[in-house]
Amino acid sequence: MYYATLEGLRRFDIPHKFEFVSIITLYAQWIREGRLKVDPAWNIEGLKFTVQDPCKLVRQGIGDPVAEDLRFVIKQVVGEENFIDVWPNKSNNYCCGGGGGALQSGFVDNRRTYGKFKFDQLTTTGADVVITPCHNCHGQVMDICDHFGGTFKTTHLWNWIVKAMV
Amino acid sequence: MAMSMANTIDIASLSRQVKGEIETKFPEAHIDFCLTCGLCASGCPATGLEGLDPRKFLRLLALGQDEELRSTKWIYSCTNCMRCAYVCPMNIDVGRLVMLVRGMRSKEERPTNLQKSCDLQKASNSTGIPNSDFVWVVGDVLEEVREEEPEWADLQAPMDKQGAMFYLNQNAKEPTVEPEEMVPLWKILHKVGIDWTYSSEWWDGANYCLFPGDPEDWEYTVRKQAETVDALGCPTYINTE
Amino acid sequence: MTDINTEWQPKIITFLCTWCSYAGADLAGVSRYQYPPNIRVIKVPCSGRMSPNLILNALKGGADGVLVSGCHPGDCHYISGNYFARRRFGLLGNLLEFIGLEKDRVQFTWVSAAEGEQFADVISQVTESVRKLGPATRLVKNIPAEINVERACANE
Amino acid sequence: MNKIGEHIRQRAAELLESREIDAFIGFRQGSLPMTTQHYVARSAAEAQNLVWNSFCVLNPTNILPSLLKSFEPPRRPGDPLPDDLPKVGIAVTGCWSRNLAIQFQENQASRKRVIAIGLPCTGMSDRRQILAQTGEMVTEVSETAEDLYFTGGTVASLKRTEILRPNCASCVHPQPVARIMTEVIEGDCINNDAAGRFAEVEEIEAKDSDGRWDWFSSEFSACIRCYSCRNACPLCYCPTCFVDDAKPQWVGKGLNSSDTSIFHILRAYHCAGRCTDCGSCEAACPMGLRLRLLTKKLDKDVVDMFDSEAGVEPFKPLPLSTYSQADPQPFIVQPSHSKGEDS
Amino acid sequence: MKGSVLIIGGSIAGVQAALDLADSGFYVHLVEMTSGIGGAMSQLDKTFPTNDCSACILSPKLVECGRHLNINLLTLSELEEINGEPGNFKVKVRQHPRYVDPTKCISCGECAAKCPKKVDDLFNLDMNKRKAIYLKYPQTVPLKYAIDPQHCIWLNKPGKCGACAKVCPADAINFDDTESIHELEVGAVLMSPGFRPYNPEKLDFTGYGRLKNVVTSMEFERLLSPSGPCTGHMERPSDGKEPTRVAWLQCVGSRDENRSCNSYCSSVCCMYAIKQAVIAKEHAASDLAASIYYMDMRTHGKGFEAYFERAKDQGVQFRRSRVHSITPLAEDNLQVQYADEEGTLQRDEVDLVVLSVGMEMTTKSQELAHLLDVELNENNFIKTDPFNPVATSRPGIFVCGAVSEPKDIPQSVVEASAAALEIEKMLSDSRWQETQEAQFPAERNVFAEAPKIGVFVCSCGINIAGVVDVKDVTEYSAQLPDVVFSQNNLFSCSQDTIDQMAKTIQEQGLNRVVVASCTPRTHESLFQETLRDAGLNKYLFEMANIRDQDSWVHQNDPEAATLKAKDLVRMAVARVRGANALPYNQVAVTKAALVIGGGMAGMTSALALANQGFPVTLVEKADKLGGNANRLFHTWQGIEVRQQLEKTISKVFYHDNIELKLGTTVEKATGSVGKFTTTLSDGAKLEHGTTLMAVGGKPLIPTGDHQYLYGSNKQVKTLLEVDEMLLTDINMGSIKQAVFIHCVGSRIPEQPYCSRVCCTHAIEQAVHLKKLNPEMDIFMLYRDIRTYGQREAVYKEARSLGILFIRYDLDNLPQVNEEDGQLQVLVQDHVLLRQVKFNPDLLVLATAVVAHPETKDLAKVYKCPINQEGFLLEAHMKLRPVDFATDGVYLAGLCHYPKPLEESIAQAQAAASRASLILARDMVPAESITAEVDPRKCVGCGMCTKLCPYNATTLDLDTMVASVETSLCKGCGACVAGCRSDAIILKNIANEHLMAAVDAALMEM
Repeated sequence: MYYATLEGLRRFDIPHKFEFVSIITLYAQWIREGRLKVDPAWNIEGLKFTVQDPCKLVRQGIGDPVAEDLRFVIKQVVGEENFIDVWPNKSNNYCCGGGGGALQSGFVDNRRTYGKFKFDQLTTTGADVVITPCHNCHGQVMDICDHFGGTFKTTHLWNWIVKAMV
Repeated sequence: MAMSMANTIDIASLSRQVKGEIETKFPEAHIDFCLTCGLCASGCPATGLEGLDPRKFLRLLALGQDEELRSTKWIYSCTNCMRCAYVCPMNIDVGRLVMLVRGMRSKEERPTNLQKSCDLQKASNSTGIPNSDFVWVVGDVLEEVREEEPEWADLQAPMDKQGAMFYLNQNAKEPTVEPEEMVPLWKILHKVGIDWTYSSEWWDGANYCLFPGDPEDWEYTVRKQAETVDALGCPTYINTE
Repeated sequence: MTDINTEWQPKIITFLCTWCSYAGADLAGVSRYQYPPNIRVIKVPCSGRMSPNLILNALKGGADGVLVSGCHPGDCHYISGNYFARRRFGLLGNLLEFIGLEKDRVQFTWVSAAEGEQFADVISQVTESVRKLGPATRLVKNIPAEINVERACANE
Repeated sequence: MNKIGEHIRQRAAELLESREIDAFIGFRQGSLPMTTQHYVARSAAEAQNLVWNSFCVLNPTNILPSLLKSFEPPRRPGDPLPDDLPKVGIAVTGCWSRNLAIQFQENQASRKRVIAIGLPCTGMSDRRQILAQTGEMVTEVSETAEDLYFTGGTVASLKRTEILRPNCASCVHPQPVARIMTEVIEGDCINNDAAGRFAEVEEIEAKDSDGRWDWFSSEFSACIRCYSCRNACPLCYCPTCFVDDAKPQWVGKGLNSSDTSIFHILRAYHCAGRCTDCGSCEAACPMGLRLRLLTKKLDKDVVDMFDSEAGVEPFKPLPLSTYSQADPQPFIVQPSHSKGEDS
Repeated sequence: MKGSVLIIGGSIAGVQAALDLADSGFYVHLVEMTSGIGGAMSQLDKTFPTNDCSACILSPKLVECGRHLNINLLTLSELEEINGEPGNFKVKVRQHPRYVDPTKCISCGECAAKCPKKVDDLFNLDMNKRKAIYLKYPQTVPLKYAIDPQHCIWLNKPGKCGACAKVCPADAINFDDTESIHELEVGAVLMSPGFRPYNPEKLDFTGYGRLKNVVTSMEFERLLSPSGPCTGHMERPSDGKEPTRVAWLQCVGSRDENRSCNSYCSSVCCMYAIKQAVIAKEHAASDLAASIYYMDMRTHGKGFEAYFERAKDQGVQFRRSRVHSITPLAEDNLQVQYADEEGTLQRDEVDLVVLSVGMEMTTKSQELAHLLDVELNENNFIKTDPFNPVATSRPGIFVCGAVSEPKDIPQSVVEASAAALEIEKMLSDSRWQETQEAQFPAERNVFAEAPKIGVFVCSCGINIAGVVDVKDVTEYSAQLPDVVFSQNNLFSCSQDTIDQMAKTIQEQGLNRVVVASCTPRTHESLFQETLRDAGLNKYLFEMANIRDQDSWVHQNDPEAATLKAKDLVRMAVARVRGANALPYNQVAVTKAALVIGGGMAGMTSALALANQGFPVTLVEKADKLGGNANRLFHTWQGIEVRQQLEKTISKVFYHDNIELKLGTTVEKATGSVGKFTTTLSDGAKLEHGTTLMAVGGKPLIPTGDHQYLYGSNKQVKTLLEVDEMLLTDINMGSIKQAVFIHCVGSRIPEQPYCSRVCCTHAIEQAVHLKKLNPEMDIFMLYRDIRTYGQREAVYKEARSLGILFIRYDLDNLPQVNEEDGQLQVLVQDHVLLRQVKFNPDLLVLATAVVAHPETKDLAKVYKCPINQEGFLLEAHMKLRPVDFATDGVYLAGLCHYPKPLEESIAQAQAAASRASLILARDMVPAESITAEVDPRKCVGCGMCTKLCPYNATTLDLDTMVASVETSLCKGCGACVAGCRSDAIILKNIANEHLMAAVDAALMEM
């Protein structure tokens, strides 16, 4: 989890030599640099995608720049016209409802009530696929989709990159 | 808003111990700065869950409602998403206050699985599979891909490769329950052609110890990760999706 | 394009206060808002200056319409002039209606210095409503002969 | 009625006798039956000439300002008035007392110099209406609280309520304004239904524009410009009336209908918020014009728009000398876009 | 020492200061960055709390400023360099090229009509387009076009375009215009550059910049404004639909240390939001749902609380809650989500969201401060001193308006006059040294002459001639009775035509003049000066407006326009025929002032005038000076009051020009501006030219529901009583628990206004107590915290020290009881909705400030109005905050409205400045067009005295004749219209003049 490491290193002043980055930043960088070539041509059916901004990565982590990177990558991979953004979004996006240990804590009803915000927000976009570049979000979004009878598919980003790689 | 006589707060008999403890641990808590404007509550999806909202949580602290704070379920309704702090005009870090209050409970009083995830991670990783299993699963999956997909015959999933340019952590969920989900990222990394490695120790990037409320546990796991990456000599640590 | 030789054109005596309405009329000009050419503006310091006699005098003289415009209530350059004016106008207007003067012969409005378009709009409205009434006869002292004829025709 | 007359004579005599006042304004019997005249009693003896009956229709306050002035000594400009000028007594009913209030407010009479005796009023009788029923030959009239009895007419008696003057029939303030009365004679007053007070006006209002114009132009076409209405009005005290003004000349002097109309409009307008509907103008009009309808219309609007009635609250500012930020303004032309979709 | 002043910034404050200074003997260089003056006020639609049209009240001031002989307006200019010292600064001002010659431009707009380059209109906040050649806004001063060099095609590619130059009828376009450097010597510098509205683009959660129907309050002003991008039709940006549900979000960019980093309160947003809500409701065709989302409603100014209450009655919804995010819904609508006071999430759907953005210092102003070497405070505003609120850290450099702290228009205007005063004080030796006065020849007496009227018909290039047949009009006018001369001019206002006109008047022996051209509002004074140059009285003049009100509005109907022009000329001729020469009225000034009230305000005024050499009598009813300040401990900044007070008292005491009369009151007064005679209680009769009222106010004694055991329990004190304890060093440190109750006697039906000072005072006091003893528990029971402006810092400090704030409302007042001598206070906590119980050993009541009952009597003496609450009522709440409608009488301090010390001081300085305008002259000009009573026609009814807002009409009850005090009359004519006897005429606007115009209009040709 991006924030936990980032903030942990900072808060506890843990000595380290490495640079800590998110894979999302790298995806975007590699695509921009031409090192990772992707083509949305595979999406002939025009599958619609939307996205979840993980709190720990975006709001608490890198902020809007990584959210922009995330969207950049998705648009490159699925086709610009096939991306529908949520609102609120990026740094101001809703939490999926599974964060902060909620997915582990066991208060399922509360977690799902909370998750209804996310579910409604995602459903409003009408997207077929929700990209959740975070395991926690992934788990929660799948659960609320299932619980509230959603029809969208919840996936990581990498699957679609691989699909689009040329 | 009728005045309820039932639970009168008698200022004379307040200890405000919880608040004091928090302020000692977190001098920039600034609980008193709260304008009670409710901006936090307006943006918090947990508002209303168990009848509470961030503003009320702060008020419990300010008005020394320690007993209630020690027992409230609300600290587990908060997902620490920080939409409150994102806009709080007084920069109050409500999420961190929640974590500190979580930490005031004994481990037994905490949600079992939450504490367990951390305990496991402190031992190695959050699902508790042995490190050797992880190494084996990676190798096994890699081999399978190489065999079944000829175009990926030279796919790599390096382990403990000293001096690799990039270190990649791995969420414990995949090697435990859906190992094939590791493959896409390997393929991407391969395609880009970077020099990367996993570690066979402290490889789990989940960091569940942030949540039960014991900062020392969180510190321990992050420190272990940092030591591992530095030991491998990787200049860049990639946090996975 | 109006043909002034054939079509009857109402003449509307328009009293504007200096500070708001006259400025609003100027702004209509600056902004090139077009309106009918039937008003004849007389600048007065304040709508509070408007004696009812002056309105009656204009009617007697044959004005087809009279319009008085001042600052919006509260905006008076002289603090309270338009408030007094409003009381006078309310009573006079009703009285004139009571004695059978056509309702739209005498009209009142407020136009601020910032309301150029509104001025043009009000003038268009007032002109149209007066035009509908036809030439003034009631209270007019010397009704031109051709208007008497017109009136007679209109009554047939 | 007789009791009140007796009371007036007695009080006037006492006041004159004691030199508290130098004159008392009231009525004496007119030369014709069912008429009275203004009368100024200057001694206790003269006070015995005062009468009080249902035909005291000319507002006595009309002569008050000039009478008060007549006691002022000639002065050079700038000299102050003496403090101890003679006082004048006057007996007033409801409407007259309200005129008095206006005169006080407009400085036409000094409160210090007026001893006002408030009278109860059961309404004055309309001589024209009576004659229409009795014929012209009546030689004598007597009255009780309910009825009038005639000698020489074709009808022997009439109910008071059936022959009230229209202003009295619609009067809702017959009581004198207590706050400005020196003393009040108690007694029964006419009790009209307030709901119908503006019925005469409403009847005209109900007509369309052409109908109203037909009414107005025919009613006032009979005017002979004698100015009796103006002269009878206790509120007309301008040194130069606008009709006599030459620079500027507001209205022509001749019998032009436009000039006549404007005279009547302006005369009525000058009474706006001041007229107490005493009916003197109509009583004085030789042509029997229903002059009151114009002033009554203004009364109605003043009540509706400014919640004000002439003289009822004697110290409240006159409606045209004050304003409220919330005064109604439905007559204001609005630019079309701000009036909503349907206009 | 120089007698001139540099003012930087043409905001309303800058304009007011320029007028004050120029009118009191100093030459002013007014430097404005843009192409026209007027500042932010010119962008406003209406102003609170009077709902005055902003343009209507601002324009006359701007025109006056633009035409003032002693104001040098430097537009498109910036300060470049400053050297020297107070009294003798040398400054360089860089003036950028306008590319339009202002002496030639007739602002006809032909250029802009033809200019092909469309540019975002900054004046309308880019919500519509203007052209590269533009007029800043229709009422701007100077009313001259300018070319935007960034966008002009020619300037960027010389040789291309040039359309404006081709069509300009006045040959005013000058592409070769260059910048110029003005090297000026000035005695003082005044900064008045105004503020910038906070830009909420960074606040992603508002959606501003991404959601079209989220606008800032300034944008909404323009949407409401009849001269704005949708000509006042109130259309929302996305689809032009008229919104029926509008939400206002308060504190955007204010009171926020997180995202905007503006920790201060912007002071004006609560009021302007209410105003916008009210105006929007008025604008709307159907019922408009207006909701305001706020945390504390800050309606702390005069008339504000009543405005707030009225808005509630009119259906404006006030939701005490803050909206976290705005999200889009279908059809461009928006959803605002908020937690209500109970903590339940609510969602409202609206059509438009207005962000009530705060005020900020501009980067330019920061650079300016740097250049001038004046210090900024922690909020980046110009740092000032509470005891001299218009002085900067650098001597000789002064400041006024929102650049030193967010503030509303009246406060900015007060400061403008206050700053003018400080400069007048400093430069008083150089008064009238650098100013000019217009010189005219002696006037010809035309009284006995038969009218000889000259008519000048202007073509205005093609502006008039393009539509109206000016030749025909000129020929026609020659035939009008008494017209002896008529002429057509290309540009009547060009210098050569003006010169020639003066010559013609003399050669032809004209004694009346009509100019048929544009509007008298901009050109009358120019032509009137021409008459004076030709030896004619300027009132023998009329204009026929055949451009703005004819050719420009009947462009497609030349025949009708020509006919109308003839009518207008005929009307003007008829009107001028009866015009009389009028005296240029002046009033002789007794150069002495009376200041009533010896509190801080009165003393400040007295000293300010005395220091300029004017003799002052200071009358104080008590037997010592200082008033309420004697009881004050600290200013809100924590500065001790006593020291400063004693300094001021001793200055007053020993000042040669101040005669001090303690234990004295005013009995009666006669006279008017320039010469008052006042009788004092000691029998003395004073002659003075001006009167300043600064009689103060007093704290309310708590009673009834709001008594809270005051008077019966010794532990219950008022704020001032605690201040007094602190002043006398009574040990307060041993107090264990203190509770403060706010709004005691304020904002209640019986006393509906907010006392403005008590929140800040109470909190500052609590902070002091807390610092005395950090163990002390302090609780503030409040209704809305109103620490406006930078006072918000005190509120923050109090919270940071652990002082806890609990809100109550009128339905749930705190309950104060006594049990065995122990105080008990019960109140409901507004967040947890639980009852909280205190046992304080100190209960402090923040009581209202009320007017002295005697204020009413004093007001009667000088015929000044008071409001319902007994405070003196100024001439205009917005732009004349220290004047009365009656000239020569001014007010300052608490008798005007409750206010803190620094505002009292600023107001006192301002009142002194306004008084200086009179006292600096031997004669003051007065209106010429005045009312006059014909004593033969007057019946003495007194109607005129009730109608006159200036108390210019009086009735002599002995002669029963009214009269008009010419020096007070402003010529409005209210008395004329109200007089049934036609006994009052307005000179040159008498009934006969207006009737002549009416008759001429109706005359058949």
